[in-house]
Amino acid sequence: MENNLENTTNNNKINIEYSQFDSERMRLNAGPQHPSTHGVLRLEVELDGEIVTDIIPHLGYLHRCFEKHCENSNYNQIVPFVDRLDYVSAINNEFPYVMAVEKLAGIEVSEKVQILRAMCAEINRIANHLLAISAFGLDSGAFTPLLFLFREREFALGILEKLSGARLLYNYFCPGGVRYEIYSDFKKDVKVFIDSVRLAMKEMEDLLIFNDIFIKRTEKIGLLPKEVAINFACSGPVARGSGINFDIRKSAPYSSYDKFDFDIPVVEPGKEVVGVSGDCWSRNWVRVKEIEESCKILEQGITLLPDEGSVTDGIPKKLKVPAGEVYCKAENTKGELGFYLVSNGSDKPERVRARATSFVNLAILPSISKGYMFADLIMILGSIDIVLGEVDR
Amino acid sequence: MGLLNALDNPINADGIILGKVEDLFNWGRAKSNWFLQFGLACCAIEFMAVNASHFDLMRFGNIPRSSPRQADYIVISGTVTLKMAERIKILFEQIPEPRYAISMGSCANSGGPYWQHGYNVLKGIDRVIPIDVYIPGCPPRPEAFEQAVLKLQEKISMEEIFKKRERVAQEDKMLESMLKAEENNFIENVNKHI
Amino acid sequence: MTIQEIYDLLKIHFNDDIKEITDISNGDSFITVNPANIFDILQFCRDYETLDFDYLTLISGMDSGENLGVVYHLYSMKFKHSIVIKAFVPKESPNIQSVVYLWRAADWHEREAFDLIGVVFDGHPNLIRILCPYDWEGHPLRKDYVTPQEYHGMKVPY
Amino acid sequence: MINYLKNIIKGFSTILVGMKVTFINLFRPNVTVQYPNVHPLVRAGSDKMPDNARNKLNVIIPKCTGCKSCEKACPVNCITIETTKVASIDTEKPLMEDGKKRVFWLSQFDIDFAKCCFCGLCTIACPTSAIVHSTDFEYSCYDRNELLVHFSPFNKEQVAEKKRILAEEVKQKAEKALADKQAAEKAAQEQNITDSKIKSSDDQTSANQNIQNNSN
Amino acid sequence: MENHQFLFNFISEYTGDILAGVLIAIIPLALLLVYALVAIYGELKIASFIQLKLGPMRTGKWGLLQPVAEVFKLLQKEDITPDGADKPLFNLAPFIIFLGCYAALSVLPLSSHFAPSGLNIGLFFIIAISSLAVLGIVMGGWASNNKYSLIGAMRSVSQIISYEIPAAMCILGVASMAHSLDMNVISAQQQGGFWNWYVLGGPAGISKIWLIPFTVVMFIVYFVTSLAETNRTPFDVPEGESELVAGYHTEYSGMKFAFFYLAEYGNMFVVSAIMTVIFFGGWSSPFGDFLNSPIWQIFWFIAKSMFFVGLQIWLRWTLPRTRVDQLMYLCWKILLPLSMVCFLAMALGGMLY
Repeated sequence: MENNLENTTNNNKINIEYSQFDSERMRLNAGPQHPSTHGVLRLEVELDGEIVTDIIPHLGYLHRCFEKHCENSNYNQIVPFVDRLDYVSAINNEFPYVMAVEKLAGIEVSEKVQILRAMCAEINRIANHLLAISAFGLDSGAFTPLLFLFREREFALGILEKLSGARLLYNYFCPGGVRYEIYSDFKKDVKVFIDSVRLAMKEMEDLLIFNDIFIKRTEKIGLLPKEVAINFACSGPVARGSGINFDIRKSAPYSSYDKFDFDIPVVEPGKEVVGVSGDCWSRNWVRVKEIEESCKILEQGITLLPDEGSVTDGIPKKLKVPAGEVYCKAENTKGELGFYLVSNGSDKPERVRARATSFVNLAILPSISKGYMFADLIMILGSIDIVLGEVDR
Repeated sequence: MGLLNALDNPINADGIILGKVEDLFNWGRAKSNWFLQFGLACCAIEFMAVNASHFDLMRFGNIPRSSPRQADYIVISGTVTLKMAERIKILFEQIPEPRYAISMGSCANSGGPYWQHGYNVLKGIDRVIPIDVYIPGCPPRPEAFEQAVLKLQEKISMEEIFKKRERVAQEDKMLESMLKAEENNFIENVNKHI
Repeated sequence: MTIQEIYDLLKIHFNDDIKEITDISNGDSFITVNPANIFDILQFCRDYETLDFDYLTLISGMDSGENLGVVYHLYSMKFKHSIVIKAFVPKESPNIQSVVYLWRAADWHEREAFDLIGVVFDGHPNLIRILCPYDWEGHPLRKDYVTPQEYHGMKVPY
Repeated sequence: MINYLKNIIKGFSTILVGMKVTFINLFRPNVTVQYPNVHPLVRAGSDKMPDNARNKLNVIIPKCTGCKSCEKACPVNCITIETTKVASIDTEKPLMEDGKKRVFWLSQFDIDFAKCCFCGLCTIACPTSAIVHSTDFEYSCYDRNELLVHFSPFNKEQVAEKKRILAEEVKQKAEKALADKQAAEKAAQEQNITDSKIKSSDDQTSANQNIQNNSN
Repeated sequence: MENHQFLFNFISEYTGDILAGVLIAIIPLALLLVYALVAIYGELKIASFIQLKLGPMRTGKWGLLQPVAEVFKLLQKEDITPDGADKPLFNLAPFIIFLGCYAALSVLPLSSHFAPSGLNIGLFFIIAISSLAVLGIVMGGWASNNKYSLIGAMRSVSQIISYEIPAAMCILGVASMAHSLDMNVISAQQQGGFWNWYVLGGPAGISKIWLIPFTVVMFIVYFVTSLAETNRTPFDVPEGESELVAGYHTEYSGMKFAFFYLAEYGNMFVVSAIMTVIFFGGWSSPFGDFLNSPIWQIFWFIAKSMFFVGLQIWLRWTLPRTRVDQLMYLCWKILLPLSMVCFLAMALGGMLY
């Protein structure tokens, strides 16, 4: 496995016969405090001049003992901790956990709640991709796209704040339904939000995505072949950027996703817009396209969402979860997020294990960024789009 | 705060600005407080939102600096784990002297939601570095952060630079007198025994 | 293929190593396996053409009272079916064979299971702690774990 | 040679397109909300802070019955409540907000906002909605102990006094109970004395009757 | 051109030559410091308006006193010299960079009646001085004993030195058309309206139409090299914010960092001033003789330079950063051949007219 990765032919990777030189390698710490490590991740990098020869990621700087807390709190009290896993897309974290508890407890959720949950998840997905693309642009040095896309993100946070009361960590879903009712002009806000996001993304493609300097910085860099992606169990935009057609909303439709018709942007090896399938640019391109798909879902959601019927009365007063275990997964913004829930009948779960997507996707970093330059390593890390709360749990 | 207001709108201070040199220095430090670009967890995302165009932190003169040498204050935005605590201590010590620290969010204040079973979480950053302003909230609203920046500016503008030297000098004198007193009675004991 | 068919298939190939299948009405049923040759069973699951579990979703360690459990969640991209395999290891000698050479994703999962639960994976390239600090004593997710009073001069409890 | 020139042209044109975008944005109105001058509650349109925003918690003491369900529901255990029973002999006849008789005094109701994670589970669990989210979010402070907010209306002495009354009442009840017990015993003794007398008188009467019967 | 010594002769009657020299030298220093404050304020405000935010608003009326506040704050900061650093190099580096930028101001003709030193080989002096900044950057990067600043310093050496060659080509192109290296003479030749400017082929009559495409391309090449010379986006690779933390001035704090900060803006002004002198007619007004008095000439010179500084700031907040090897590819494979072709054409033009 290791060797067939090395000789991937690609003109951009600088293959130097190291035996000729006896240049001394420099060990550099892209330490926990580095402007573009997306949080507290330490990369111990071995540099030969500018070229990266070895990387050892050191994690655990944000290990907040999530699983220990889950064993000591009851099912409703775990939802705030689940929010804080991938704090950029908090509602998408709650989705699989809440479905897992409902499956164990055998609670049926009304039609309206399912559509509302799908819509909130899509708003949160757009907000996360806006941040992912702008952080990726920031790594390449373009500071303005970050602020344009944050302006759209404020709309998304505004809608979710009116729904749930909090801007970033919502604690909005709960087993059996949703905590608060939908406020009156929710549909109008979503409509305004979709139009402004589409306008902003159009502008973003001119400013950053198709900018020649940005393309030169990202195409043919950090090549992730398809089989290696499957072997590393990558999922989400990282996998779809390498041509794997794997999206849980389509492969195992949960909640009300079978009612929406949308397609999954995948960069097949043959059909690429720019660059090669599996490089940084195509991973970013999948995110840009997914914003468009989420807008489509939201539009259909506005028509599908029934006005009458309440979303909060399905919540059981006393949550009774019989013994058993379940693994429930959903398409989080970073990929497949799943919760392995083992309950022993009491009100506290015996074991909650989160399959964090960033933790799994980050594992490919050492093997795909050898041989590139140090500036490319920062771009590859930006394209994988990790959030340290989820990596370290 | 005399100079602070007068200097900010010199027009209605009818042109003449009265104030001590100390106020001028404090005004300079308060109004151009550069922060270290350093985020830990969820509060860092809210901290980025404060820097964005909607709640523009640059209105208060705070510019992000990526190297601790050029920063004035550090914002601990997120959960401090034990593995990270030593690094934050080193970071804070690298910031040149007139430095401040803001603890943002419940996790930095006291370990927040992770105070009970978080074996790897440091229960509050004030165990490692001195904190000037605590911001409650999880994460705090961007306006709450801006209010904290204003409170930090108030605290800076009330600092005393020159009297501090006198006070420190007084403390040193008191310390010496105490040490001398100890020596005397130590010598007396020795004499008594001989 | 449903989990019952997979169980029968495995039973044919590894008759006594596959212990039993416990099906759970409101969740996923799992197959308990003898940890001695977990590597062959999982390799069979990956390479057999009708199973083709090429996507290792998750490896999680569990402290179920008297012995430690290691749970493997596998998924197949082609056939879109998934399976749960459990192996119980005694607490005194928590050794089990590592599957890093089957799926590269297992590398970090196993390091985390070792770090938090204390299951030792033989044959793992560098089995060191991944989340807790490198000089941390004890395995935090064990039932009988007591948080240390002090670490590097910092008081741990509130 | 051709794609060399095409490369230059493409590079140059995309830079100009990017500059066009920023030039347009140079003249767009800014979206900044000037916080200190414009408070989030009074802002217009979508910038206004919604009224269900989860900021600092506020406890309405008259509504609170002291049932501690919020303390149990909190995932972070940052609420500590201590209640003392209302002594019946207490001079002050406390009433709940809705007129019912108060059963518990809230001698201590502290919320530690340094630990609270503002999830709102307590406001959902509270039966009488005594604990709600206020719209106050500007309470950052220089010292962490200010974040431990005491909502109970009693200071130390009043709590001690309430406890003393309660203890006194308990003592009185104990005495009364004692007195009752003794009275009950006395009564019981008299009772059985009288019973024995009655019995004895019954006996006599029955005996008399027997004698009479016998004599008949 | 005798009268550009006008001020010097006027002062030297009263105070003798040495003191007059010192007094004259103070004028560009004052210009540089005032310009730096304006440029810092301009950068913050232009960046904020591009990003639809307000920028500094609370210090002074519209944040006007923000640079003043920054200077006062930087005065009080503790001047840290890391123990691993070798002290002399570390402490000297900022002053050498500032020297490189301040010395170049001495040859720039502010108006026909005043040029700080009026050297007759002005352009040659400019090329020599601009490589002094590289020395300062390397000293700073190497002396601060920090891996990031070392990488930043190595990158900046390769970048600035390799970009000096296309820059020299452009300057020589104009010098060959103007038949002189003296910047005052070059500015004087471009008088009489913007059609005489060298960017549009120089002072010759209508027959110079064939020169215009070459001079315009030469101007664009020079603008790109000026960006690389001052480490501005898209070439701020040495102090790439997101890669090398803060590049070569990672370890500098307090007043030493203030000098780096000042020198960066100073270099921007120097480079755009050179651009105005050789391509856009220095102090000559674009409307021929109208508004061409010495005082107005100073205004035109500063207005044109500030326009180019604004252009550089605008570019900084638009473009991402290139990688180091793409930077080199751009310089050696694209800018150098282009500048050679244009230099050939301009030299031909110089011979004909």
